[in-house]
Amino acid sequence: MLLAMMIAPLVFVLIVASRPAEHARGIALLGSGVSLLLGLISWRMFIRPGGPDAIDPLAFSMDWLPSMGIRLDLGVDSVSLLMILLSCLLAPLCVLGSWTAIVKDQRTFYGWLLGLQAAIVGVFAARDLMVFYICFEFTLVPMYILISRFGSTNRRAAGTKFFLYTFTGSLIALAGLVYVVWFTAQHHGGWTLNIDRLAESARMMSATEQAWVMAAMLAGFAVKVPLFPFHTWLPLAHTEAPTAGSVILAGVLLKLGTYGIYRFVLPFTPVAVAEYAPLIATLSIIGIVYAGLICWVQTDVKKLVAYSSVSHLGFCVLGLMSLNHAGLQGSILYMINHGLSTGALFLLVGFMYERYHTRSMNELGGLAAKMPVWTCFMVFFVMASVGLPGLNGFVSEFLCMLGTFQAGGEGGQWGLTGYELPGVTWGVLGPWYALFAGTGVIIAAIYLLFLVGKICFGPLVEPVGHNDHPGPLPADLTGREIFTLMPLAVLCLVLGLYPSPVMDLLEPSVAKTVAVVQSAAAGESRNDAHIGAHSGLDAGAVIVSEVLPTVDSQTGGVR
Amino acid sequence: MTERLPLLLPEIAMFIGTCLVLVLGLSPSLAARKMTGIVTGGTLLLAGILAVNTSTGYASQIGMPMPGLIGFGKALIALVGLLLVLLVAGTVDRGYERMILAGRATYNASRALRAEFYAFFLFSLMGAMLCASADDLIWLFLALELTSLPTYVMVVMSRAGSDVGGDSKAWSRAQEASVKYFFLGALGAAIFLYGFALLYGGTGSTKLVEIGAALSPSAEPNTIAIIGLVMSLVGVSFKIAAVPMHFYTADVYEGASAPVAAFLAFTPKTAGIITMVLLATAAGWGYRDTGLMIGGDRGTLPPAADVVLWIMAIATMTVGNVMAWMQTSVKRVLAYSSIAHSGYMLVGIIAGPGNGSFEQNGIAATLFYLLCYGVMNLGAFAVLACLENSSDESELQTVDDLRGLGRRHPALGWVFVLCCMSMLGLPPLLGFIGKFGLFTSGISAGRLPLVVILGLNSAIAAFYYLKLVAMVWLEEPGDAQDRVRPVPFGTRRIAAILSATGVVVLAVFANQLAVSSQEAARRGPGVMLKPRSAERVEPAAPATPESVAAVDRVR
Amino acid sequence: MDMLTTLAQADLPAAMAPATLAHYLFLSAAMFAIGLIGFLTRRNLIVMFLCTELMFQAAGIALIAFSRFHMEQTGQTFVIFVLTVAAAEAALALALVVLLFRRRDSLDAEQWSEMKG
Amino acid sequence: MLNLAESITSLLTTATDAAGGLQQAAGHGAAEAAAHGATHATDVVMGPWYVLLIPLLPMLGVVLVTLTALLGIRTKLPAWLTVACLGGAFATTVVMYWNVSAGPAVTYGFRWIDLATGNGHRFTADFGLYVDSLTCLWMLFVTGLGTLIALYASEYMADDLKAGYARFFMAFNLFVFSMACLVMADNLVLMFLGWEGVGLCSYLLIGYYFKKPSAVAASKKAFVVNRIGDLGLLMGIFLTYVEFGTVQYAELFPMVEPYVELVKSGMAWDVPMRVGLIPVLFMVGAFGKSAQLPLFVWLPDAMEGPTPVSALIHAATMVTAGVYLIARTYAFFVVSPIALPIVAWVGAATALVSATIGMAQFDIKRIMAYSTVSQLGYMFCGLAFLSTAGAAFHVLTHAFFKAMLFLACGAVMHGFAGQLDLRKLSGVAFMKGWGIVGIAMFVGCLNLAGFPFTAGYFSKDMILAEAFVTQGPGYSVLGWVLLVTAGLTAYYTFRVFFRVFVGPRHAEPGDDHHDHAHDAGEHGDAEPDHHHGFHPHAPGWAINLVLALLTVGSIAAAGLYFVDKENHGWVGGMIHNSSAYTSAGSAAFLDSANIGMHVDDPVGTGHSADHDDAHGGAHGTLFGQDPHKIMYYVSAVFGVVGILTAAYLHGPKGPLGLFIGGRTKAATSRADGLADAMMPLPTYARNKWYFDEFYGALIVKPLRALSHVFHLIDKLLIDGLVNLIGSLPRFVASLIRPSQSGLLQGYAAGMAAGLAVVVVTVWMVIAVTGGGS
Repeated sequence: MLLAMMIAPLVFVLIVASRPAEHARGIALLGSGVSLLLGLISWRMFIRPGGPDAIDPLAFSMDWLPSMGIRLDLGVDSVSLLMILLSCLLAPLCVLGSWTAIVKDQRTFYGWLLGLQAAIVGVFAARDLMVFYICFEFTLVPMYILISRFGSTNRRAAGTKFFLYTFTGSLIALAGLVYVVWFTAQHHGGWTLNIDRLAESARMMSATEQAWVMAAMLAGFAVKVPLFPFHTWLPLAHTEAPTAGSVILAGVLLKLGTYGIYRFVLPFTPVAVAEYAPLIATLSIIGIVYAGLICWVQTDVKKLVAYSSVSHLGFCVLGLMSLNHAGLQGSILYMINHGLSTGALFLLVGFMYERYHTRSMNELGGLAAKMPVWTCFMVFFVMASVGLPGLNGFVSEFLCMLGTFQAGGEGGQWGLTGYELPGVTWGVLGPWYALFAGTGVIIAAIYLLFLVGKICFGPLVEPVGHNDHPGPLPADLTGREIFTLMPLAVLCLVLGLYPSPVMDLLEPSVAKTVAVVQSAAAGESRNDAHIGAHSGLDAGAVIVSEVLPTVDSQTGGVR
Repeated sequence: MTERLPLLLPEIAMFIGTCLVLVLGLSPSLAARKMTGIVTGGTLLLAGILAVNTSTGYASQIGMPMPGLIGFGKALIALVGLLLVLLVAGTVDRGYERMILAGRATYNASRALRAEFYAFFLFSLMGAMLCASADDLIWLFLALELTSLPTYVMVVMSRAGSDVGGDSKAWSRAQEASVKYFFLGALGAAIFLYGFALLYGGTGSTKLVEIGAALSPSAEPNTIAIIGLVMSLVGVSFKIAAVPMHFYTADVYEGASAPVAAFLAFTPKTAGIITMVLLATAAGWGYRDTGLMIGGDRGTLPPAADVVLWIMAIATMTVGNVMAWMQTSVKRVLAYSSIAHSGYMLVGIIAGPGNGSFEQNGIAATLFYLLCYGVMNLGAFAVLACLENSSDESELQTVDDLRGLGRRHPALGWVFVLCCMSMLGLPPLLGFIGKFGLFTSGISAGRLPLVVILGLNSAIAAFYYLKLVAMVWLEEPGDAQDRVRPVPFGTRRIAAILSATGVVVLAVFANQLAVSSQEAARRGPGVMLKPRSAERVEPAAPATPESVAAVDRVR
Repeated sequence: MDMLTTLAQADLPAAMAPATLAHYLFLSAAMFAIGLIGFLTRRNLIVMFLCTELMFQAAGIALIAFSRFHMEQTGQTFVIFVLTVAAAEAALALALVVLLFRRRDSLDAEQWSEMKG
Repeated sequence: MLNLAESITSLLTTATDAAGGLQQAAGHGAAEAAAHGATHATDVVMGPWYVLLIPLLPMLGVVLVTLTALLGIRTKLPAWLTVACLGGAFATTVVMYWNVSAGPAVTYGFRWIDLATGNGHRFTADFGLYVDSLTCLWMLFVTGLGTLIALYASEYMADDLKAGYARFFMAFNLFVFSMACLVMADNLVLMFLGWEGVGLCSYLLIGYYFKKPSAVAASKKAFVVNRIGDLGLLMGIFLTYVEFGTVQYAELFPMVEPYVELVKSGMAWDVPMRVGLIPVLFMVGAFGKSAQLPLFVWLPDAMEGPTPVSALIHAATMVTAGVYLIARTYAFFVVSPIALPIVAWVGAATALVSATIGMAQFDIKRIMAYSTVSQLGYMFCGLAFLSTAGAAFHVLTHAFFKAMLFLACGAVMHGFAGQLDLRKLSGVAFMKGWGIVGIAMFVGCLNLAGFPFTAGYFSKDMILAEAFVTQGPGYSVLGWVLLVTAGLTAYYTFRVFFRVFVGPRHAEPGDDHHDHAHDAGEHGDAEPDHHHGFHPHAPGWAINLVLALLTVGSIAAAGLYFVDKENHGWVGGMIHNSSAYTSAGSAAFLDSANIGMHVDDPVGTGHSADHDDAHGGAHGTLFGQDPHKIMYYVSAVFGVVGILTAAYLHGPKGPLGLFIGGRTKAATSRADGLADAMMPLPTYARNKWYFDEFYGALIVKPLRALSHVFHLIDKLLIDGLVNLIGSLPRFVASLIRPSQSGLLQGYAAGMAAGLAVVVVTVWMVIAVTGGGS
C-alpha cells in the first residue's frame, strides 16, 4: 500500500510528461487526488479493528542492495501515517492553488510536484535508514526546481542556498547515521539499516559517542527544521518560492527535520538528548522570540509568514525536547497543525499575490473591502496560527508548553523532589522554559495581528496602477480557491475541537518513544551516580531490552 | 609463465583487434576505414566477454595477489571502453575525410589518423587491463606506461584536423596539452619508477606478494621499502590526477577534445587506481578469507603510507572541489571535479578492506566507485562531445554555452543533469550509492574526520554541479546559444544516453556490481599475511566467537 | 635509517668492497635530483626531456645496485624494460618536439602556457 | 545491583502506565461519559443534558448567521436569529437555575484534550460543563443581557445592513458561546478556551469598523494586552496541573481543601510556595481580561467598537471574567498569603486612577469605559476583602446599569451621528422621543453614583464595608480610597447626566452623518456639514424597549439585596452554594489566620458578608462602629456630595440643576474655571496619566527597536556568517589558484614540492613510529 503511494505519483509524473502541457494540471490533480485517496485508504486500514498484532497490509519489504544492507522497507506508525496524510492532503491543494498561477512550463511544475509527493511519502514510510535518507535528500531536487525555476526575482540564489545549506547539513547527518550503523555492526549483530534495530543498539553507545552522533544528526535536521541559528535559508526560500512550493516547504518539508529528530535523534541518542536538551530548548526558545520579533518588522508578507514558521517550529522542537508524552504528542500535532495553518496562509498570500503582484505590505492595505471572503479566511488561519483555543494551533502549542513545563523531574528545574508532584514527569526542562516560550505566544499575536491589521484592515490601499490592468481573476476568491482552502479550514476546526482521535492514534507511538528515551537516559544518569559511566551503558541496555518487548506487545509499536 | 595466459585472453584479443584495426586503417576505401571503429568496438566486446569469464578460482590457484580484480577490472574497462568507443567516433580525420569526399584531397595513408587513433585507444585500454592482472612491479610499470604513452599521442591527435574546420585555437591548445601531459607524465613516471626501484631494493623482490610479506608488521622495519612505497603511490597519483600530481589535469582536459578528455579521465585513472589498490593491498591491506566467516586480520597500511594517503585524499578532494568552484570553462569544471573524485576514491583505499563485507570494504567501495565514476563522468563529457559551435565546429567552452540546453536539446540536457546529479552524490543515483560505500567503509575503518571532510566536499561540489544543472535546466537559452548545434555523430548521443541510463538503472541493480567489486577486493588465499604479534591486534574488534558470529551479517 | 646503515655496513663481496650499495644509492639519488632540478630549471623541451631520461636512468642504477645487493636478477631485468620504455618515450618525445617546433619555431617551454587557472 | 533493580521496576511501572493509558484511551465512546463523570469527586453529580444547549444555542446562532451571510441575505434576519438563539439560551439558563442543586453538577460533552502524561496521570481537559449556582448567576446575566442587547443591536446596527450586519451578529453569537464556555467550563483549559474566545470576539468586534485605523489599532491592542494576561493564566494552569495532577474543577477543589485547613489552623506559611504562586498567575490573567492596572489601557480604546459591543462585552460580561475567575478559583486565592492583598491594592488603585481619568474626559463613552474600569476595581477589592458575594452582587448590578448606561450613550451616538462629546450635546432627554433614554440614563447614573437605595448603592456598600472589616495590609486605607473614589464616581457620572441630558437643548452632529461610523475613514478629510439640515433621529422601539426593560431591571435589582437576607441577598445565596463559597466560607476564618497574621485572635471569628453571625471578634471598625451598619450612611454621603458637586459645576440653571447649577450653554460650565486652576492635573488625567505613552516608550518602542536590531543581526550577522562560510571555498581556491599558472615548469615545481613534502612527512612518521610499519 505504501509502495503504491510512492509509485502512484511517479506513474502520474510519466503521464504528465507524455501529455501536452495544458493537460498537466488536470493530470496532476488527478494524481494527487489518487494519492490522497490511497492515503485515506491506508488510514482506514491502519485504524481497523483487530489490534496491532494482525498482519499489517500497509508494510512492504523487499531486498534492494543486500550487499549494502539496503532494503526497500516500508511501514508506518501513527506518526508517519499522519505526516503522510498531511502531505497527501496538501498535494492536491497545491495543484489547485497553482491552477492559474503557473502558466509556463506546466509539465515541469506539476511533474516535479508529484515527484516531490512520492519522495515525501518515502521519507515518512521508510523503515530503512537508507530509504529514508535517499528520499530525504531527493526532496531537495523537486523543491530546488520549484524554487529556482518558478520563483520570483531572486529565485536562483534562494534555490541554491536552500539546496546547499540543507544538503551540507544532511551529509553530516549521514556521517552520524552511518556511524550508528557501523556501531551496530560492530557490537550488536551485524550490518543492518533497519531503523528500529539501529535505534536499539544505538542507545548502547557511550555518552560521548551519542553526543557526537546527535550533533551530526542535528546538523542535518536542525537546518531542515530550521532551528535558530540555522534558519536563514528559509525566509529567502519562502519568499522566492511559488505558492505551491511554499506550501509544501512549510507544510511538509520543514517537518522532515522535526520528524527526523523524533524518529532518529530521540531514540538513537537518548542520553545525549537528555544532556543537551536544555541547550536545544534554549535555541528553540531564542528562535521563537527572535524570529517572532523579526516578523514584526517585515514588510514582505511572505517573509513574515516564513519567519513565523521559524518561530512556530521552535515550539515543535521545544516539545520534542521535553521528552515526555505531552510534549511529544504536542510536537507531532504541531507538525500537522502548522502544516495546515501555515500552508493555508501561504495559499492565501499566493492568491493575493496573483491579484496584486506584490507582497509588500506598504503597497497593500484594507483588502477586506475588496476581498471579504479572503479576509475571513485570513483572519481564521491567522487565529489558528496564533494558537487560539478551539482551533488546531492551540492544542499543540498548549501541549508543547505543558510538556516543557512539567518536564523536569530529574535534572530539570523541578529538581529531584519533583516526582512528588503528580504533574511532573521525567525530563530536563522546566517552567522557566515554558514561560519564556510563552512570550512567543504574545509575540505571535503581535506580529500576526500586525499583518492582518495592515493588509486586511484599515483604509484600502492597492498598488499603483493596479486597477489599470485587471487580471483574469475576480477581486475576491473564486470558487476554486475557496474549495482549496475549505478542507484546511475544516481540519483546523476539527483538530482544534476534537483532536482526540488523532491523539489516541499517536499515543502508542509516542509512549514507546518516551519509554525508550526515558529508560535509556534515566538508566544512564542513575548509573552515572552510583556505578560509573561505563557499566551504566550495560545497565541501560538491560533496561531497554527488558522494557521494550513489554511496550511493544501492548502498544503495537511500529507497523 | 605460461600459466598466466588464460588470464590474459582479453588482452590477447585486444592485441589482435589492434593489429586488425591498424591494417584496416590503411585501406583506401572509406567503408573499410570506417570498419576500424566497429572492429574496435567488437574487440572490446569480445575482451569484455572474455574478462567476465575470467576464472577467479584459477587466478587464485596460481597465486595472483587479488584474483577477483582481474576479471572485474577488465570487465569494467571493457564496459566503459565500449561507451568510449561510441564517444570517440569522429574525433580524428573529420576534416580530412570531408576534403576527400569533396574531392579536394585524395586519400593518403600517412595523413589518415583513424587507424592509429583506434589502435592507441585499444593499446591504452589494454595497458589498463594489464594493470589489473599484474602481480609484479615490472609488469605494473610496463602496463602503466602502456596505458599512458598512447594517451599522449591521442591528445595531440584529437584536435589534429581541427584547424581545417576553422578552429585553429583548438589545435594549438591540443599541442599545449600534450606538451604538459607528456613532460609531466614522464616526470611522474620517473617518480614512481624510482619508487619501484626502492621498493625492490628494500624487499628484494618485485613480486607484490613477496613485497607484502616483507612489509608485514612482523617483519623488520624497512625504511627503504616504505619510502619506495610512498614514492610509488605519489608517482602513480599522476595517473589518477591526485594532489600533488594533479596540476596538468585541467589544462590537458581543456586542450584535448571532449571525447579524448573523457578517455583521459577514465583510462589512466583506472590504471592508477588499480595500481594503488594493488600496492596498498600488497603493503598492508589484506584479510583472510576463512571459509564461511569473513573477518579477522584486516591488516594495516604502514603508518607513513597511511599518513601520506590521508593528506593526499583530503588535499585532492578539497583542491579539486574548490578549484572547480572557480571555473568558467565546462571542461575545466569537469576536470577539477575528476580530481575531487580521485580524492573520494583515495578515502576508500585508506579505509581498507575492513572485514571484507562490502559495506565495510573500502577497497571494494573504491572499485565500485570507479565504475560509477566511469559511467557518470563519461556521460557529462559525452554531452560536451555531442555539441559544437556551428560556425567553426569548435567545442563548447564556457559554462554559459550550456545555457538552456535542456530546452533546446532535452535529451542531452537530461543526460547532463542526471550525470551531474549523480556526480554530486544525490540519491538515488549511481554516484550516491558509490559514495555511500565510501562513507560506510570510511566510518567502519574509524576514519570519521576523513568521512566528514568527504561529506563537506560533496557539499562544496554541490555548488558547482548545481550551477551547471541550473544553467542547463533552469535558464532560458539566449541568442548566443543559437549557434550551438549537435555534432553529426549519432554514436556519441548513444554513448551519452547509455551512460545516463546507466546512472539510473545501475543504481537500481547495483547489488550485483557491489558483490562483484567485493569479490574483486578480496585478497587471494594463497597470500595470507604472516601471523602478527599480539600487541598489533586491533582493539576495536576483539576476535571472540560472539563478535565473529556477529559480523556474519543478518540480511 | 636502520636499513640504510645495515646496507652500508653490509658484508659485500671483495670486488665490490670499495663501492658499497650506499655509494650506488647516493649516485642514483643524486642523478634523480639532478634530473629533477634540471627539469625545473631548463626551458628547452629537449633538455627537459633529457632530464627525465636522467631520472629514469637514476632509477635504473638503483635497480642494478639492488639487484647486485640481493644477488638476484630481477632488478636487471627490470632495467632492460626501463630502457625499452625510455626508448619508446624518446621516440614519442622527439616526434612531439618536431611537431611543436614546426608550430612555434621555438622549444621554450613557456611558449605553451595559454591555458591556466 | 539494587539500583538496577529499582530502575527496572520503575521503568516497568512507566511502561505499564503508558499501556494502561492506552487501554483507557482505546474504548472511548458515549458510554465513557458516564464513567468519566464517575471518576470525579464524590459530591459532584451528573448534570442534566440540556445545559449543553446554553453554549450550543449561540453556536447554532453562529452557524445560522454565517449561512445568512453566505446566502447573501441582507435583512435583519441575522438579528432575529441571534435574539432567538440567545433567548433560547437564556430560557435554558433559567431552567438550569431552577433545577440547580446544592452541589456542583458536571455535564459531560465530548473529549477534547485527553492524554496520558506518562507519570501515571492523565491530562484531561474535556468539553464538560460545571454547573453550580455561581455558574447560574453569571450565565443568567450573560444570556439575559446578551438577548436584550442583541435586540437593541438589531436596530442600532441597521445602518450596516448591507455590509457588516451578519458579521456583527456572528461575532456576537460567538462571544456568547465563548462566554458560556468560560463560565460553564468544568476545567481550566476549557475555561481558557472561552477566555481566549471572548478575546477573539472582542478583537473582531472592536475592529468591526475595520476601515478606521484607530479601530484596527484598538482591536490589536486589546488582543495583545489580553494575551499578556493570558500567558499568566496559562502558566497558572500549568502550575495547577503540575501541583495537583488535574485541571478539572471537580477534582481540583477537594484537593485544595487541605491547604485551606492548613491556613485555618494558622499555618498559612506552610502552604507550598508553588501553590501560593498559582493564584498570582491566575491574577495576571484576570488583570488583563478585567482591565486592571497595569493592563487596563486596552479597555478605553475598545470603545472604538459599536456601542452594543461596548455594553455587552466591555462593560457587562467579558470584563467581569476576571472576577469570575477569581471567584471560581477562590480557594487558591485564599490559601495564598500574598494573592488577595495584591488583588486589593491593584483593585483600589485601578478604581482611583481610572476614576480620576474619567473625570477629565469629554467623550461620554470613554467616561463610561473608565467608570467600568473603576467599578471593576471595586469588584476586585470585594474579592480581596473576602466578600465574594459583594463582588458578585456588584458584578450583577453593574452589568445591568452599566449596560444600560452604554446603551443610552449608544442611543445618543446613534441619534446624533456619532457625537459623543459632552460639550456639544445638551438637554437631550427633553428632545422629542428621547424620554426613555433620559430616564434610563438617569436611573443608570443613580446606580453608578451609588445613590441611596439603588442596586449599585447596596452592592458597593457591601464591598466598602468589608474594607474596614477585613484585616489586611492597609485595607482600611484602601477603604478610604474606595470611599473617595465613590464620591468621584458620583461626580463624573452626573457630570455626564447634567451636561448631556438636561439643560438647554443643543446638539451638534458627529462625523458619521449618514453613513454612520462605518465609512469614517473615507471622509475623514471631507468638510463635514454639521449644521445644515441635521435632524437627530430618535431611538426606535427596539432600543426603547431594551432600555425600559433594563431600567426596570436595574431598579428591581436592588430588591435582590433583601431576598435571602441570611446570605446577604440573593447573590450571596448563589455564592453560598458555589465553589466560591466553599472556600470563602472557610475563608471566614482566615482574615486573622491568613491575612491579618498580627491579629491576636487566630481562632477565627473574622468576617465576611457571607457570614453575618461572626461579628463579635476582633475586626476592623469605622468610626468605632460596625462598618456594615455605618457604611450605608457614609457612602451615601460621599455619593450625594459627588452628585451635588456635579450639579454645581455642570448642572443647568433651574430645578434640573438642583437649583445650584448655572450652566447655560452646552460647551462651557463652571468646571472649566476650576480645571484651569488645577492645571496641569486635568490635562494629565485627560491623557490617562500618560499610561499609553509610558508603555510606548518603555515597552513597545524598545521592543520594536529590538526587532529591527534582530532583523539586522539576522541579515548581517547570522546570514552573513552563513555566507562567509559559503564563500570559504572561494577563498581557499583563490589561494590555490596561482599554482595553476599554466607553466610547465611551474607544474613540475609543484609536483616536486609535493614529493618533497611527502618525503619529509614519511621521514617524520618513521621517526615518530620508529621505522617499519
